[in-house]
Amino acid sequence: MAGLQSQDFARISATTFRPPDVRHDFEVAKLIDVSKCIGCKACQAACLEWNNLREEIGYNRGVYDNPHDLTENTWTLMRFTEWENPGTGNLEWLIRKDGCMHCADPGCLKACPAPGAIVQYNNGIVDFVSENCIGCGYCVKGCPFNIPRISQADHKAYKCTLCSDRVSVGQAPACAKACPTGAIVFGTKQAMLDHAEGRITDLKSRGFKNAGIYDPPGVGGTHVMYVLHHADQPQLYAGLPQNPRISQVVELWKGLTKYAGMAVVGFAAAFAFVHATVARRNDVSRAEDRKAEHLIDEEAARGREA
Amino acid sequence: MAVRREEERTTVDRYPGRVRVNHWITAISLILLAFSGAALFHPSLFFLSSLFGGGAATRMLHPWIGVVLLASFTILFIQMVRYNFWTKADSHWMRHIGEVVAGREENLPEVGKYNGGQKIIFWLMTLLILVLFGTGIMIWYEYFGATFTIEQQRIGHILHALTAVAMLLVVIVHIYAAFYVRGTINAMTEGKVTGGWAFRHHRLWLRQEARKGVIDERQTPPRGHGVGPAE
Amino acid sequence: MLHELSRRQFLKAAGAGLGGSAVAALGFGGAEEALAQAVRPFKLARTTETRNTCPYCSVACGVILYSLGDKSKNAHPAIIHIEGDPDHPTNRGTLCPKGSALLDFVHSETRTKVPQYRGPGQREFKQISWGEALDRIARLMKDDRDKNFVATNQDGVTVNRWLTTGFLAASATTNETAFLTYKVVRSTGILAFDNQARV
Amino acid sequence: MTNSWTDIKNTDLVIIMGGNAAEAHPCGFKWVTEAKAQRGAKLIVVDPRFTRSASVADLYAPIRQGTDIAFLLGAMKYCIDNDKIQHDYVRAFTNAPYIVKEGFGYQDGLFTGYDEAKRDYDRSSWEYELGPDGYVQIDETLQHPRSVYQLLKKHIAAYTPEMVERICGTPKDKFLAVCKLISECSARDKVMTSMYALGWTQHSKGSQNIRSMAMLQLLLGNIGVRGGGMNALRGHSNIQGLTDIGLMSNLIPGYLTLGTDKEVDFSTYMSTRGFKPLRPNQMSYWQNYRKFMVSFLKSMWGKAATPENDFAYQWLPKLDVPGYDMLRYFDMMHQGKVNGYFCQGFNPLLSLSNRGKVTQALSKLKFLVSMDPLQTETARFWKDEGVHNDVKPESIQTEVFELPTTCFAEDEGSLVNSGRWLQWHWPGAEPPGEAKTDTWVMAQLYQRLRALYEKEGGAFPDPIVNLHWPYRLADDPQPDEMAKEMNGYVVSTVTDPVDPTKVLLEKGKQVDTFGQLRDDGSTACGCWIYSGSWTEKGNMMARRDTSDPANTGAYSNWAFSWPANRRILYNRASADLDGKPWDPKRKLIEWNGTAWSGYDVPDIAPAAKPQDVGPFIMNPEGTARLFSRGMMKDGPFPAHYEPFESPVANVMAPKIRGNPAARIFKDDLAALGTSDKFPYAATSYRLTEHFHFWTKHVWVNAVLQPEFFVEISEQLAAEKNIQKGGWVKVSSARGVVYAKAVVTKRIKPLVCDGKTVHVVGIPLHWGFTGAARKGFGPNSLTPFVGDANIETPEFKAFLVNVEPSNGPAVS
Repeated sequence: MAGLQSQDFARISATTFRPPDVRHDFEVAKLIDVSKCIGCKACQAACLEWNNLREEIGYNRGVYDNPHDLTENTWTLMRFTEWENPGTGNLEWLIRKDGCMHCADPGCLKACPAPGAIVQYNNGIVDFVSENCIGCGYCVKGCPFNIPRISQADHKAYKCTLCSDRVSVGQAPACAKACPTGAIVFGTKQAMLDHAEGRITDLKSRGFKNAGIYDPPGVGGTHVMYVLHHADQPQLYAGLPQNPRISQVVELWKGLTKYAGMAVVGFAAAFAFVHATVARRNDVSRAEDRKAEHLIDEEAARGREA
Repeated sequence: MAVRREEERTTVDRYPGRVRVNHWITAISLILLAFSGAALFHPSLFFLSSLFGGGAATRMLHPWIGVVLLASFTILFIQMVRYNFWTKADSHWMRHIGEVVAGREENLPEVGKYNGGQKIIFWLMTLLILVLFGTGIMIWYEYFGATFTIEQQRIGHILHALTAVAMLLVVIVHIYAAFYVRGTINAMTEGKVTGGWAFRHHRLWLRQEARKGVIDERQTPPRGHGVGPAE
Repeated sequence: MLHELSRRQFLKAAGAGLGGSAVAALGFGGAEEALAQAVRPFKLARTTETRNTCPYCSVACGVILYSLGDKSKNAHPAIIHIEGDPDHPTNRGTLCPKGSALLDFVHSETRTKVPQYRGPGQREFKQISWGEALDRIARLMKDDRDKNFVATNQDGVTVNRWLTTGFLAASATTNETAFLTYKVVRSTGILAFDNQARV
Repeated sequence: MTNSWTDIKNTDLVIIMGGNAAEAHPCGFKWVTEAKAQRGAKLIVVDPRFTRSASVADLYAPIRQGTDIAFLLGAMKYCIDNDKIQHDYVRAFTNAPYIVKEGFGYQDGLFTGYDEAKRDYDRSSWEYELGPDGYVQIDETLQHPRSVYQLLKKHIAAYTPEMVERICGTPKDKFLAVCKLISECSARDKVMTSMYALGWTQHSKGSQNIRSMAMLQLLLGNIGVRGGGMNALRGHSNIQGLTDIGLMSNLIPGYLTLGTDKEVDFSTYMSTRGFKPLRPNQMSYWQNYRKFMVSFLKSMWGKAATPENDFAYQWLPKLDVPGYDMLRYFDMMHQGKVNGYFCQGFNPLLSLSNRGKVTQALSKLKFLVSMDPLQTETARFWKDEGVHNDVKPESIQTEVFELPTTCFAEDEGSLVNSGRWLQWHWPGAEPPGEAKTDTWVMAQLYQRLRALYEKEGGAFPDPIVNLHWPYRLADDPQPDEMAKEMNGYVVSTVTDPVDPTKVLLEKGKQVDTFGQLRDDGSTACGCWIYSGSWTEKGNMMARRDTSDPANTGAYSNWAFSWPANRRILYNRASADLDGKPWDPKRKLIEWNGTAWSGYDVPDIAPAAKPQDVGPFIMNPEGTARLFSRGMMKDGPFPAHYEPFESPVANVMAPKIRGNPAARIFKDDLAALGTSDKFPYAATSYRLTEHFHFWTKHVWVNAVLQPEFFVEISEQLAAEKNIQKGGWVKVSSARGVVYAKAVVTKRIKPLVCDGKTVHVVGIPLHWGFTGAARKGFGPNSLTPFVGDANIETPEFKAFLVNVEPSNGPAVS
């Protein structure tokens, strides 16, 4: 059982090379079947307990969502939406477990300026390495799902690790293990896709014509996927993006700008240096010194007359 | 401000101490910003963060240095702005910039304290520093992470990066000029330039200074006109 | 199947790994240790496991208590984690939000830890010893029983009941506790005996 | 539960009514999602609120709280009218063919024999017609006008879909959709399971709510089969066990009952209990009553229980009233008739109705003892907590003891789950501080009491000083000792009467089953239904074999299930009169011509012929009762009665308020509110994030649901100008609470009898101790009314008013 080597990474933030994609691991994934979810928040509790995190005790704001948003301690959160289906006239209580999607093409990792602060293992898990994190918050801007949070305590970024510590010893993530109704399942990405197929067939048989899987191609697919009864309208589920992708601005900033900027500045500096050395020196001649003397005398004299 | 006759040479005061100190604070801040910024800008330059005590420290210091820069530059601005208003002569000078670079300034009209190029640098720096500071605030996550939307911050980031590149170019031109035009550095080190330098590059300014009078700092009284002993 | 990434292995591999070569080549040191911590060490590696049952609802999910130490003489056990028992037919390792947070129940700040007594008209509890408490309670019980015990009703029928003291039994104690409680309470003739089945 | 959690995966239709399994029992609810995912089962939820269960249901029907009986009688009518009942099952396994005596009747909401002054019935007319042979008369054709079947049809005739809509506020189309799905389960190969809990029990007619569904299930032939049954989800982890062991006013372990003043001696006591069969060849299990009773008395008083003293029958207290349940006792306490009270892991201040009355009652005690692992409000009822507990400590003379006890993680023993599984658990740590196990506390108290009586004498010391106390450590008995006691053991060797050399039972050995218990004092058994849980083979409750042949979900070798490790009660009913399974795919047990065999322990003798012995052996009829004779205090058939506090009058019998036979005390009757002052129909319930008043002490759960709130519809919020997340003041005739408002689409106004009814949902869980924000509970508002049969308070249906507010004026 080899230790962790460059070959065990699919991506490493802020490095000038891409790890050799030679060692093939099983891609893992978590599948969240929204149609089975009862919003019990066991996943939230299990997450806090497993990761030894505690959240501050908040207030009721007229909704079931507690806490009210993800925080550096709350890595996963149930978001509740009451939706009256115009098609059937039925009320539907859409409950989505929010958290890191572990994108195949992670925007956080792309945006991160700190080498090795964000890594993606070959099994697909996108992990934050606090040791290397510098707390700049670039990952927040890189993420298409608004997931990472920066702790005010240690100024480091935090989010769901997909329980990389559990997965690394062959265990399922804490939330997936806890889920009472089996709405959260965990396994190889292929197994999860197959499982989703079965669920979608069942949902269609119960009248959800647009049931489907949420594995957005815009970010190269994710390692946390949803089964939705209304896959055609993901935004119904507390604003799950229709077609998430890394922001164009971020792409431009971390792409062209980065390289062009380097090139331009580098070239300019080089040119200036070379020119300054090889070009004829722009120096003051003895003649000019003398002319200066005369000019000074004249002007000084004028000055005195005035 | 004065023209001084010294033993071996004649000099003209260009910058008093307070301006020089201020200039160098600004200059150093700029360089530190360039280095710390570069560390976060491109992975292959991340090693520069070790100069600041690691990545986290770099992230923490960079904006504060920016604040220092803004402060010192603001003073610099107040000290220099009055010499930097644009004139016809500057436009003419700019049109013949090629000859300047070629080192043939003789054929150009006499230049005052600053030539067009210097003025442009001055105004460019003013503008860029303002933009850098503004966008810098937008992306200063520790204090303003909640003030701006994520989309605004994204824009802030790219603007900051582009402006920084522009700023670096300006700085390079500035430094290049300072080195290329021999005798210029003294202005910011000793605070004075040689008469010849003034005659060659800022003749008009030299006239103005000379008219104010000449201070003779030589021990031995002069034998008639002329420079030093005849050979 | 899935790669096992443990801290020790990171450190072993650090030299050969990305940390060692590539990163160092780029001129920033220290990253290899960092990568060694990329994955948090699995915290249950050598804890002691105890089978238990969730005390909340009557689904009675199986839970596993993970406690410090290996039961050696000097290792004082303390529960550091609680998780579902995957073998249990009913919950198969799953737990609800209460079960998942059982650890905080065990370590709740508002658990009772010492006997306390509040005298008539007093505003606060004060701590007392078990001995004092039990002696006092036994005395109060006996005095009340002796005073109010009904041996026979007005028709002279033996009824042997004690109505002036009542006992409300728990809802989560074990059957064994319940039976002992039953024996003690009934032997005194208490009829006001109830449990939480109704409420 | 007649079945078990894991059995639910075998069902075709789940109906959740009078409960909210997803919310209150998420891990058990898993087997519903399994049934849905694996076999395409459907889920129906009928509830006043669109609950978490409803969020994954195929069909949700709203209903006004407290009208379930009308709904269910309506469903029965639908099934009978549309010939959707399982005839063979009904004829063979229920008392449908039985003839009822002349003189039984029902009119204007009352059955024959009502005495308004006593609020009680003379139930003598609610009886079968017995033949000269002492057996009940029957009519296999079900046509006899006084047959139970015909009486039932007559009784439910009024519950048309229109009437159901009028009473329950359930739209007719929704009601019919529910009925259609239900009625399909009358087919032999389709089964429905009923999951219910306190949503049915906590009404003034709770028992009848449950009976109604049981009757419907019998008509469909769904009792005793895999995936069917009546499944009470139950509340606390061992509430089943504490009830089994009889920790109730009138009970003796194993559902035996205490004697009453009328039962002057053991023989009179026995005469009313050993029911003789009402049908030829039928076995009536209670004929073994005496064996269980004598064995129990032996376990109580050992050597002191002798044939001469009727095994100390007289040492047990006798009841002069049906029972001293909580409501009655707190009423007595309120009248100053009580001096001492013990709360062992119980928090009545928050969990009993009408908190104001409870506070006054506790204040009249001389002493209160609380044994609890957590700091309860009850132990602090005297503490001035401002608006959250507004009392004057100076004026409260009660002495209060708070004794720290262990929690699950620190003690050992068995708990009984809703599926009747006795599961053993082990401690994982030592108790915090000076906390002790409850057993230690009880033993210590007993030792002191006994010493006092031995020293000083006093009122009738015999039962105390003679209590059988065979424990290794007299002041710290260990779980295994009590477990063995409950299982039962042989006191003196029993030999075969025919051949005395043949030893049947050897002295000191554990019995294998209650079948071995004797009524001559040669066996002792603490709780006969637990026999077999700790035999000579060891601790059966600690078994952890996960094998499950044929995937029935029985897990027969996991732990121990009472009685006799039977996993599905009445499993005989899973097979037809010839002993063949109604549905071969659902085989549970089968008659092979000479004996019963299969996946479960048959509930009748292995060799009992299928045609002879009925499945319901705890009834002397051997059949299940659609007509309950005199067993229910409020009627042999369920009938619709409004809650005592209802926004509308009883449309069936306008003169009747509440359940005419329900238990209510005079001043509590006076404290009832009316819909003019309190217009909204409130109901109380629990949330999935919390467990009663325990998890408010748990940090993580306090995070997940931090603050007390009430739920109201958008319509009511608009009407009263209440903001989402704003403060509201909720008041009833008994009290006032302040809460945050959760304004939701999940509660909709209902139209009942032409009147708009707004439902107000009030969760419990908050108090003034623990980690969560201080709050109130519904019980400052709930009425002090008890169910007619088991005195469960009416927590689920009462009247309140709701107004916007600035929140509690916290000083």
